[in-house]
Amino acid sequence: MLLIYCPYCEEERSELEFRGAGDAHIARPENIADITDEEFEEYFFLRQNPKGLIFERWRHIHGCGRFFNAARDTVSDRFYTTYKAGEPKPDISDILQSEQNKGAAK
Amino acid sequence: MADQVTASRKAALTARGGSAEAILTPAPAATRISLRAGADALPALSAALGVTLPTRPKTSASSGQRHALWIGPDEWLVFDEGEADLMAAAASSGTLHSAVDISHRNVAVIVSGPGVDVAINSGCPQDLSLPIFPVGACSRTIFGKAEIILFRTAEDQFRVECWRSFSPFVFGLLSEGAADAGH
Amino acid sequence: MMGANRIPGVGRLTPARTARFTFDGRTLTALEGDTVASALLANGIHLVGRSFKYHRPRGILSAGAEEPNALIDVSRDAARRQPNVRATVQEVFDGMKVESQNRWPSLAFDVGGFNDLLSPFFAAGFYYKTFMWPKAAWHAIYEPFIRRAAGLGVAPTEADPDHYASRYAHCDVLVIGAGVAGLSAALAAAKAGAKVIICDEQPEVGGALRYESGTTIDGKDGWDWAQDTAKALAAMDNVTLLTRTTGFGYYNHNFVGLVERVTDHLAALDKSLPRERLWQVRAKKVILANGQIERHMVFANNDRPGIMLASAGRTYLNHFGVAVGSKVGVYTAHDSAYEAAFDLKRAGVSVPVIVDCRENPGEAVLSEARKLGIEVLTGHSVIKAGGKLRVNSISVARNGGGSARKIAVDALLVSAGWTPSVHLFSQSRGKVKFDAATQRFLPGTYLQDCLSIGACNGTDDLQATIDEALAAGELTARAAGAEGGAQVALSGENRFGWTGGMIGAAEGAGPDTTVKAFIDFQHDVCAKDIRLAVREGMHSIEHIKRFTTNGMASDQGKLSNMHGLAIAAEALGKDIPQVGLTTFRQPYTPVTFGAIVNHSRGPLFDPARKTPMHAWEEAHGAEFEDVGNWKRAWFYPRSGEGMHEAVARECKTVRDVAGVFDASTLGKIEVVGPDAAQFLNLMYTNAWDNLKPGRCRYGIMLRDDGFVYDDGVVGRLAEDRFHVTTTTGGAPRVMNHMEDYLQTEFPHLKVWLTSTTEQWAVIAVQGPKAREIIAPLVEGIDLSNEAFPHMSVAEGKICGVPTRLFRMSFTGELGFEVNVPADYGQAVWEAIWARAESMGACAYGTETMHVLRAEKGYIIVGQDTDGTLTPDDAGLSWAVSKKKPDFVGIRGLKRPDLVKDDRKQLVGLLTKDPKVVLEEGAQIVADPNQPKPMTMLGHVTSSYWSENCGRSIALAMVAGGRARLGQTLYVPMTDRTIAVEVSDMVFFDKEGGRLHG
Amino acid sequence: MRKYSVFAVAREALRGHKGWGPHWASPEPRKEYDAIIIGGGGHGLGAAYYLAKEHGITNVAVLEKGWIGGGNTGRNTTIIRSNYLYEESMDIYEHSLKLWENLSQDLNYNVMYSPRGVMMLSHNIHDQQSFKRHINANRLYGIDNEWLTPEQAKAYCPPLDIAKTARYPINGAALQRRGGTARHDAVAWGYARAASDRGVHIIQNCEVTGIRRDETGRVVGVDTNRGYIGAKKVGISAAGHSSVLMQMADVRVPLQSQPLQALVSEPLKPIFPCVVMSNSVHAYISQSDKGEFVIGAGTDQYNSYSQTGGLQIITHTLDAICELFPMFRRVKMMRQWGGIVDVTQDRSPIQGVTPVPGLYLNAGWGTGGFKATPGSAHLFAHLIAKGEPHRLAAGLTLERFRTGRLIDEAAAAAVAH
Ligand SMILES: Cc1cc2nc3c(=O)[nH]c(=O)nc-3n(C[C@H](O)[C@H](O)[C@H](O)COP(=O)(O)OP(=O)(O)OC[C@H]3O[C@@H](n4cnc5c(N)ncnc54)[C@H](O)[C@@H]3O)c2cc1C
Ligand SMILES: NC(=O)c1ccc[n+]([C@@H]2O[C@H](COP(=O)([O-])OP(=O)(O)OC[C@H]3O[C@@H](n4cnc5c(N)ncnc54)[C@H](O)[C@@H]3O)[C@@H](O)[C@H]2O)c1
Ligand SMILES: Cc1cc2nc3c(=O)[nH]c(=O)nc-3n(C[C@H](O)[C@H](O)[C@H](O)COP(=O)(O)O)c2cc1C
Ligand SMILES: [Zn+2]
Repeated sequence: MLLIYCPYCEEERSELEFRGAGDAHIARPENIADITDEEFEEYFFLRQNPKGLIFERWRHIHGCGRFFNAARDTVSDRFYTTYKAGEPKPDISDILQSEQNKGAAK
Repeated sequence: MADQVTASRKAALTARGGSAEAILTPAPAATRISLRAGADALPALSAALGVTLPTRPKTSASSGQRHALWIGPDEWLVFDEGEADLMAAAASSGTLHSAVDISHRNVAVIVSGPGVDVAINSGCPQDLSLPIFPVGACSRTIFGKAEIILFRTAEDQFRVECWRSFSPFVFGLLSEGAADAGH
Repeated sequence: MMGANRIPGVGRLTPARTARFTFDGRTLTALEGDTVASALLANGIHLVGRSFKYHRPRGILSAGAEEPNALIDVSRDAARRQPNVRATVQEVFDGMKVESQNRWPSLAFDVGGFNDLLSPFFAAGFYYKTFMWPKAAWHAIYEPFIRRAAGLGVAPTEADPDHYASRYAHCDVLVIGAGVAGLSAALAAAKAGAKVIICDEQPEVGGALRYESGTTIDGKDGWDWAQDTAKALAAMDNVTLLTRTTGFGYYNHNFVGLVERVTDHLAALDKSLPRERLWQVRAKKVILANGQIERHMVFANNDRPGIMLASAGRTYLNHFGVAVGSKVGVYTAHDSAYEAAFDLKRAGVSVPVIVDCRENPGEAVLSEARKLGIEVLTGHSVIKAGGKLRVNSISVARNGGGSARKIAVDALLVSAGWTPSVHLFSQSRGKVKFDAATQRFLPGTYLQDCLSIGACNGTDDLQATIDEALAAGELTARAAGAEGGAQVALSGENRFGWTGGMIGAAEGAGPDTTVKAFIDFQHDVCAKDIRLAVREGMHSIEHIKRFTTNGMASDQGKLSNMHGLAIAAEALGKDIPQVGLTTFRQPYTPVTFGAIVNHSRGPLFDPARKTPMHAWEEAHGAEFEDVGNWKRAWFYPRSGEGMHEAVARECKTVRDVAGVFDASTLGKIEVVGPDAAQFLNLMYTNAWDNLKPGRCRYGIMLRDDGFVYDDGVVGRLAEDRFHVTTTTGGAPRVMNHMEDYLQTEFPHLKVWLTSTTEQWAVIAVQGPKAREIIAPLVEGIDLSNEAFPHMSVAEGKICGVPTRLFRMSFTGELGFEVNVPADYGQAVWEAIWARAESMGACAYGTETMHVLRAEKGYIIVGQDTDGTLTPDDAGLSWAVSKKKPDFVGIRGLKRPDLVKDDRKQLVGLLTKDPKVVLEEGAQIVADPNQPKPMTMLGHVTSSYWSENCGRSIALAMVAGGRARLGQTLYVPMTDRTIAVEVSDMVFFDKEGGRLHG
Repeated sequence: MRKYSVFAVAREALRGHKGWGPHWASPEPRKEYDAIIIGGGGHGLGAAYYLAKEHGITNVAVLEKGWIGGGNTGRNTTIIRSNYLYEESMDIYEHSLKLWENLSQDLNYNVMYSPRGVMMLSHNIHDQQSFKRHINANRLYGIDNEWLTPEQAKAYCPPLDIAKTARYPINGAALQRRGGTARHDAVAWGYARAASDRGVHIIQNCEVTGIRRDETGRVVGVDTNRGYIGAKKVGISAAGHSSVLMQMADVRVPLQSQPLQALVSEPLKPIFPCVVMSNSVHAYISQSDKGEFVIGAGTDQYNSYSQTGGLQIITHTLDAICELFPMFRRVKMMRQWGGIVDVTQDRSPIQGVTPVPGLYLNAGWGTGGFKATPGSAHLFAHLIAKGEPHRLAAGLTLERFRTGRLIDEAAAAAVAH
């Protein structure tokens, strides 16, 4: 069971309070009514499904109720960071670096 | 208009329960609103409601019978243990907000005794130790298969709010937790 | 009395405290604190079970959780029966009933033992190669035969009367295992001020100290130090010490499952206690101190009862005061077994020989053996054990050949060395690395925030263990934020430092032999089976495991994995690390389902949601149906009525007079804010800006792919306030769907959503007399057609309490939906009911509601649609705005396949024979005489007897349905084919005049 | 290939089983193959077998990054049935079921297909409507599936609790008698043996790390941890890793990879005769020929390639098992594990050509593709051999996500396995 840091509650909480909500940073096209079938397929169906770093959405549904984003490794299930909805994709290389330093210190 | 009697309330929970370690008492009826607003509306709303809306996660503010619980960054549970009209109070603030009456949606159980945390931890994954969940702290969370709001009113007392139809479940699970808290 | 093999003055149990139990019907006496195993051994019983496949007689192999053999059936009473209990961990209680397993008619004479003779045929994987002819015989004969032979214990057949408890817990440091290492670490962490949980699966702390004689810690006897330390820890506020508690599963992010056995050792069952308690611990740091497990020697007939691990023999002696035999031989590859011989000898038991396959054991143990006068045969091996139901001799030969010497023994203690318990470390997804020098896998790379210490980390020296443990306790406590004072220092000393060990088959069980040298006792896997697997092309250790089932029994290979691996490596000509281990999985030892699910049962399995009027409905004889979590009144049979009659009456009454219906379960969402209408414009296909306050509208919600997701009536209470309703089952997901779009796609909109499903009790009053029924109760709302036409909403009072009153209808009749705050629901219902009843109206349930709405062609999302229908398919294109630039689903709707005209569309169906009611789910074809597979046009989604129409009616999804109006189609059933005519969807009051009555 | 039979076993028994050879050969990879199949699960191995057997294409390699059958083939709850709703599904699953019925004989390897019946419990009217829709559709399509009353269900599966007082009482069940289970590992081994016998190369510990194309965009081979291997055609059949491989050819596919968990109890004497599934309470269970209960749990809610999952998923399933079978509360869980399933949005598989010439995809079998193994493999072989889909798999193309012609079994019934 994951332990997830909610950027709004500013605390780590059990996965039981959260609901996963799929990939992050997939904006609904502004002109959605006018896009092509291919663009619609791209928006609605096609995903990266990465093995490794994923940017994904969570909702703290049984907590503050907010949707937020997370950067997580899909192999180790480790969270690198979580951040509020609407904030830009963080640069994970920094975090990776400091994670590594932490690991070394242990 | 025919003459008629006024309909009376029937509470979802009536019986007390629990154990010596964790006594369960259905809380008396209260008025409640789910309050939503942006930061700029807070001073006026606080003034109108007579209680300062907290802005830090997991905190609450109380003034007499009135309590405001931080639920989310723009969400509060405000309740009054009396019969005050919170909707009217919020409306009088004149600010942009959403207040929705949920007095009957929620039911509360008061859990008190030395084993409160153990009883609640029978189904709630949060850390309820005092440093992490001090008196006055509050949080929406999960309890078994029901969502609840926890509000610590004393070292050995919590108010547990849940939706009406979940209250028998919440009370039932709390009862088992309370029974186990004695051991 | 307390067992002939109990040695007075030895062991830690109190002779006066006895307990009686039965074993296969025979009454035996034990001492309090005995395990079933120690009690049986005290009574001279070694034979306790039969093996899985060959039904070989089996005894007690270990004194702990790793036991593969001694599995028994334990009961208190008929319902409290537990199969497959390890006799080595189950404590005896007075009155307990123990039965051996997997034997018939008796343990000593077991017909299944015949299998042992046939064993050459039952080689690993043999069943893949046979039982295929004749084909039908597999299912008819062979498989039932195989199945009957399967399994060990007998499953319980009565519902479990016990209950189980659960606790979530948090701590700074969780210590698993309370041997020297765990206790020391816990002490250091606790003294540093950390919040500590420490658990051990044994009833008492101490770990190896249970058998280790001659160990001193802090100047005390090791065992005494452990007990004192436990007392000290238990007395500290910041420590939770749990015995009889197994750390069974290490999950993501330092989430660890522990299971505490609370009552299974108690003679008097305290019903207020849970049988077991699940602890779900989230620890900042985890310290793994779960020790190591001794391995057996792999040689011919090494499974004979009386052959056991040396540490087990030592435990039975030093802790339980039981000699496992009177002539006890020792066969070892490791120094530790010598200590067993020494302890036995000192206790007066004859130890005829120590056979050591090594040429050069540790000098210290050799000289002690000499001192004690025990014969030691180094460079020798036991090539075979004699005896059947109990070992009676061993054949010993010099390594590399030579004649065998037969030595009489009645027990044999074996040790091939020790395997560090890396189970939990591996569960945490840490990677082990192989230490070639000591031939063992040790924790290598950590993935989670934990540390291994002591024996499970390969630390052998006692002082080193203590130092490592104290440092780990201190370090983790500090890292978790503890700021307390006292540092701890301890000293400890063992009598002997151990060396040695071997993995794989011993002399006489090598590749050229066909002897039965067992590695996995429970699954009857021998050394030769591993080699056969390799010969058959199973080159991966995972294949070998699955082909031979090595390590797949209830002990999960705690003894066998390393041996299997070494034998495989040899056969493959590879190094051990190249071959690798199989995956360690949760749980460490089997965990009762009851403990995992704990409180979940009956009403606590899943919340049964009931409306405020439920009690009234129950009292008035309603039958209920499950809709999601809700219990909804289904119909109200009167005496003598079945469902059909009740529904027919209710349907008729509603249309003739009126009916009262509990609609409280409908989802409700209050949408508030200046941009509320704009938000609804995006969420629903219809337009909302032009809806006036006080008016309502039916809305359809799509997903972005264009399929119908939900529907409901939305009322505008004020410019900036809407009351949205959803389907009963859809309420939570609709709320989530709306929040999702609001928070992440349209965050600029000033609008908020609040679920009010449970704020309001909803009483629908429908029928020609609806107005008359409620009017006298209502205050402040003019109910006339002019002031309050169909699809209106107003706030006022009813029975003196606030109401949101809707004029709307899901029946096609004049109708109202009275919303009152939930606690008033029953009283208002009763007031309405009093009037309704006096006027001849009825209460009706969901079934009647379904029929009435079907008569009007109103759809139910989820019944008439299934997530593959567009609004147009459902005949609802009128509700899709053509003008709005955007709404969720606008683009999905236009995809090529969603605009084809042969799509399935909702239509009405009328059976040619009006008396015939179609089956919901029945399939529709154009040509009933076509061969199978038939081309199906669609299916019946709703079908009822309509008392009001005097005939059956149905709704159906039919390909190109609307173009088929008037066509005859067919519904082929098993017993007949039903002809139907495609019709429109409205069967009653086609003009809709009644709505406005 | 040495033929397996009771006589062969008897002969070997007398000489210590020294005469058995390997199930399959372990050759070094060739420089180039006519076809490479990536993924040594049942689907990939089976496709290779049928390529050789039915299409005469034997210069074929199956590349497996670990050990064959070590993916979902080796970790599933082995439920086999064909009573799906839509024609596209019925076509392929029934095709598969027919192959299961003769698979042991065809492969000369006992895969222990056991048609003990798959029973799906109905708990409410919605379930009933949905099951009857399936039953009727199946019947008209020539597939067995029948409705049982609660009493009939109890007679078929005696441990079932049909008390009306249960939280979710049982109001009936759908039974497919030809449904059942098979021995999962044997399926991989049996196909591997039969394919190897026909000349197919089975190459384990060979991870594909890249897919190479020529300037026209056509596939020419794959990079692996054992070097480059040329191929005229490449078929991807890598379950949870299919999208990772497709990415190597720069194609994004509508797949999500999630851990799906299962568990077994300790072994018990036979008590549970059939397979029982309950969608409303989320549980499915059968008892293996070895005696352990095999219990399927759910997927975690996030993407992961870790083959592990949360305890709460297991708990949720055992909740339901104990509610349906209160007598099993004292039974113990012996082992739990997870597999990575590749899930499409409509819960139906993808089998078809890809935008890359010469590259074929068989994926998206998600939580329910074991039962499809022979059928899917058979049709995938056809696709690779002919370059176009077989009639029975024609609806499973990637294209449907663009056009909207989804095969939404989940929406129709929400039964996943
Ligand atoms: C817990 C669980 C329960 C299930 N229960 C059922 C059930 O009851 N009934 C049912 O019908 N289905 C069930 N399924 C689904 C079923 O297991 C799968 O759909 C099916 O086994 C898929 O087979 P496959 O051959 O396509 O994939 P797999 O057996 O997964 O084979 C794919 C192979 O590809 C290999 N691979 C991946 N990447 C590479 C690479 N880069 N290079 C080389 N090789 C690679 C993998 O190692 C793997 O061996 C279940 C699945 C799980 C996880
Ligand atoms: N004489 C020597 O040369 C020598 C060499 C090596 C070890 N030893 C002895 O071995 C001991 C090592 O100490 P240690 O503390 O590392 O190991 P230990 O074996 O003494 O303790 C491990 C404890 O963990 C418990 N345990 C195991 N798995 C568990 C689980 N999943 N859940 C809960 N509890 C679990 C066991 O019941 C046991 O009490 C010392 O007593 C040491 O003297 C001696
Ligand atoms: C149908 C089935 C039955 C199984 N039975 C057992 C069993 O009896 N004993 C066991 O230890 N594991 C059993 N397993 C689980 C495997 O040991 C293993 O966990 C699974 O194949 C996943 O592999 P992994 O754990 O090595 O990752 C079974 C698996 C399946 C699919
Ligand atoms: Zn939060």
